[in-house]
Amino acid sequence: MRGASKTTYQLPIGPIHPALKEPVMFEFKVDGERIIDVDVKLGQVHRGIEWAGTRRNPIQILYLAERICGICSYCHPMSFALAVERAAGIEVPERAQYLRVIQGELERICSHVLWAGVAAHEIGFDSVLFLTWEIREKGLDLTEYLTGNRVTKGITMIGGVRRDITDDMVPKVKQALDYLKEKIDKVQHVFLNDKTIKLRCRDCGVLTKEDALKLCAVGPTARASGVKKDVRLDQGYFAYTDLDFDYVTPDIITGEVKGDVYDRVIVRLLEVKQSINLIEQCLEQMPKGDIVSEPKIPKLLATLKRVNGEGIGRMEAPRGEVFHYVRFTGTGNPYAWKVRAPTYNNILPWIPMLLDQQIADIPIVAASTDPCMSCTNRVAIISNNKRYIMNSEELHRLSIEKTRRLSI
Amino acid sequence: MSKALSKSFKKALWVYHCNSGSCNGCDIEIIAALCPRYDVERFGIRLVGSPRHADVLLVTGPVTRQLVDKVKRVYDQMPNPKAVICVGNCGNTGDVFYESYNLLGPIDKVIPVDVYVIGCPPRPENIINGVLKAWLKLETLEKNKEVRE
Amino acid sequence: MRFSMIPVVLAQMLKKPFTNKFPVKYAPSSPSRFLEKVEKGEIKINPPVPVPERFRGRITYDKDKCIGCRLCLQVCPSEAIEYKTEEKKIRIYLARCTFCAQCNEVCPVSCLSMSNEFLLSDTDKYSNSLIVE
Amino acid sequence: MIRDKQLKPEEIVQSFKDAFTTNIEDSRIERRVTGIKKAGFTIIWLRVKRESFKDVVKHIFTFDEYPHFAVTSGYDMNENIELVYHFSIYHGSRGREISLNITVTLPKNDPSIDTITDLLPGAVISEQEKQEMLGVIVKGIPKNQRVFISDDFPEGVYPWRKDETGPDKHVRNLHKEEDKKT
Repeated sequence: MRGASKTTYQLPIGPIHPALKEPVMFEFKVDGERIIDVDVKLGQVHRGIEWAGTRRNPIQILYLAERICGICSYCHPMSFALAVERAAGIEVPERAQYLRVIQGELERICSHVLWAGVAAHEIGFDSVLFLTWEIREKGLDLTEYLTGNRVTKGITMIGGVRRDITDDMVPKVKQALDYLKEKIDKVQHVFLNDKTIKLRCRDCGVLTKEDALKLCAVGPTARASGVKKDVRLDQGYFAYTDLDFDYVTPDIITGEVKGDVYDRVIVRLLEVKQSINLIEQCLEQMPKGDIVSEPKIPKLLATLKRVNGEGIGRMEAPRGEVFHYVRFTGTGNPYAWKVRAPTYNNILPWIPMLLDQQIADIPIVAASTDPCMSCTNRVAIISNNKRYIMNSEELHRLSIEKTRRLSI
Repeated sequence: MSKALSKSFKKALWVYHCNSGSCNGCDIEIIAALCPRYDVERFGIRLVGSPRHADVLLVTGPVTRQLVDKVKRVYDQMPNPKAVICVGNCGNTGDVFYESYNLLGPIDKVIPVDVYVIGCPPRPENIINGVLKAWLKLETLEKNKEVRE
Repeated sequence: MRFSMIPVVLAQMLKKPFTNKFPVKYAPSSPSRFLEKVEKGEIKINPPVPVPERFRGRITYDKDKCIGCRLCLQVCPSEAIEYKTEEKKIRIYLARCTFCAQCNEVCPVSCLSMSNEFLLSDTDKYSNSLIVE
Repeated sequence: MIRDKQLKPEEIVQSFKDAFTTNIEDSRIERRVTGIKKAGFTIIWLRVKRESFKDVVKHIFTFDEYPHFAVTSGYDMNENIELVYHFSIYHGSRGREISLNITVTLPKNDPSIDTITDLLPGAVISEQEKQEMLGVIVKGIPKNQRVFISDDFPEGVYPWRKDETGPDKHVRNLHKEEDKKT
C-alpha cells in the first residue's frame, strides 16, 4: 500500500435499480478499484413487525409474517406456525405435512429461478433474465392455481394448510412440473457452459468453508462452500423425513468445492431440480386424510388463548434457515416473537467475500448470496469530505463493461 | 409547441421505480410487468435508472423513517409533467403495517399520489390498468393547460 | 461453447411470442378516445391472463345474510373491515384489504366470498367503487 | 474431530449439569416427531445464571467444533429482561441435529451480558439488535452501533420494552389517522 496518502471515497447511491429490491447500505474502503474494508448498514426496511406481532392474535400474525419478504412469503408464516404448534402442542395431520412440503418446494423453485434471472441481469445478460422469468411465470401460474394468489400464497394455517390438492388437480401440476424440468435444463446449460459467465463468476467472491462455519452462514451460500447445512435434512420437519434426497454441494457436478459465485449458481440450479423431484415424490406418497387439525377458527383462537409456553420454528427457506421464536403467556397474543430471516446470517459473509474484489464485482457478489434484505442500493465509501455521486446504474454499467472487457 | 410536446409525450412513458421499505412482493410484480409475458415495453414504457429522465414514479411500500427524505428527494428530482402511481396496498393505506413506530404514513402523506393500484400484490395487468389511468389523468392535464392558454 | 445463449435466442425467434397483449397490442394515441370506442364496442379488448377458479380477487359481501357477529373483524389482519353499529353490518375498504380470504372462512353464515375481479386501480383510494358495503 | 462421538440429548444435559451444577436453573428436553415414519428430533431448553453464561457457551464447543448460532430472542418480563440464545449442534448428517436454547435473565437495573463474538463472530448483528431493541449492554461488543433502527430515532427508546421506555409515544396508526380525515 502506498502509505498514508491512501484516500477513500464517499459514494452514496441514490436511486433504486429495478433488480435491486430492498435497500441495504455498505461502506467500503477502496484502494483504487480494489476493496480493502467493508462495513454493512442495514435497517432501511425496518417496519417494526416483531413489535406489531405482540399486539395481534396468531391468525392475524400469519398474514403479517407473510409480508416480511415478498419472495419467500411462505417460509415466514410457516415457521411461525411451526413455533406456535410446538408451543401449543397442536398435532398436524400427515396429509397436511405433505401439502406443506409441496408448497415449500414450489416456492423454492420460483425463488431460485427468479434469482437466476436477477444474477444474470447483474452481469449484463438481459436475455437470460427474460428467459428465466418466462419460466418463472409458469411457476407462478401453478402457485396461483394451488393457492389463489401469485406471490402472497396465504396457504398457511396453524395446524395444517388452508387448501387441498384434490386428485383432479394433480395432472395440471404434473404438466407444469414437466415444463419446468425441461426448461431448467436449458437454463442450466446456458449458465454453466457459457464462457463469459465462467470468467465473471469463477474465483470471484470466495467464501472459505472455515469462514462459512465461523460466521454461521446458512442456505445455498453455506452449501456452496462445502458446509453441509440444510434444515430439511438435519432436523426433518413436515414430511421431509419420509422423502429421499441429499445435501446439494457443487462437487456433484464439478467434483470440487471452491465456494465462489459460480458454485452458488450450481447449488441453486441443482436445488431447483431436487425440488421438482421432491414434489413428484410427495404427489405419489401423499396419504388421504384431513388437511387441518382444527377447521373452526374461533375454537382454534380459544385453544391458543390458554397456551402458556414457548416454541421455536426452524425451516429451510430458499435462502437458508428461517428461525422463529414465540413465547405465550396465556393472553392469546404472543408475549414475544423473534423473526430471523436467513439473510441475517448471510450479511456478514459478504465481508470476506468482497475483500480484494473490484467495485464492478459488488453487484454480482452481493446478488450471489440472494439477499432477501437484498442488493446494494447504497454503496458508500468513506471519504475525507470528497463526495462523488455514483448511482447504482453506473455500478451496474461498470459490471456490464467488465463483462464485455472479459469476453472479447 | 404544447401540442407537439403532448403528442411525443404519449408514445414514450418513462417509468422510475422507488422502493420505500416494501416487502418487495410488488417490486417483483413490477419487474414481471417488464418481462416477456406482460411486456409493457410495447406501450413505450421503459424503466430508467434515474428520476431525472422519468415521467412516472412507481412507488411501493409504507415509507420507513430512514427513507422519507429519500422518497421526497426522488420526487423533487423528477421533471414536470409527472405522475405518481402507488403500487400495492401498503403504500396506499399502510395495509398490514397499519401500526408501527418506524413507519411514517402511507405514501400520499409524503408525496402527492395520482393513481392508487389496489392489490397485495397487484397483478401486472392491474399495474398496466393503473398506467392507463395515469395516461388519462396526464391527458386531461394537457387539455386543461391548452384550454387555459 | 462460446455463447450458449445464441441457439436459445434463435429458437425463440421462430416460436409464437410469449406476450399476452392485454388491453391492446400497442399504445392508443389518445386514451380517452380509445376508451369511448371500447364502450361503443368498436374495439375489442384482449382479455388478461385467465384466472384460476378459486382466485382471491375483489371481495363480495351479501348484506342480508350477514348477522353482524363481528368474527371477521377479529380475524382481519389489516383492520380493513369496519363495523356499522347502528345497522349491525360491515363496510370493507379494499384499499386496506390484503385479499387473504380469512374472513370468508371464519364467517358462520358465509356471506363473504372472493370474486375474480382484480383490475382495481383508481385515482381516489376511498372512492365508492373501492368500498364494499 | 470431536463430533465423531455424538452424545444423546440426556448425556448432553447431564454433562452440562456436571460442569455447572447449581448454575443450571432448569432444563427440559422436548421431543418432536414428523412424517409417516415418525422420525424424531429433540430440542433442549436450559435456563442458566448470568455469571456462568460465557462458560456454558464455551462448553457447547466441547460437543461440536462449529455449533450453529441462529439468533438471540429477548423479551421484557417487567422486572427483568430474558434473553434466549438459540444454538444447534451436530448439523451435517441426516436427522441428528439437536437444537439447544439457553435462557438468561438479566435484572433491569443492570441489563448487561458479555459478548460471545470471540467464540462465534456471526453473533455480532444479533447482539447489536439486542442493544438497540431492549437496551441490553453487551460488554466487549466489537461494533457498538445501531443496526436496524435509524439514527434519528430518539435515544433511550427501546421498541421491545413493555415499560415506560417502550415505543408507545412514537406509534402511529395509519388507518385511524385517515379515518379522522374521511
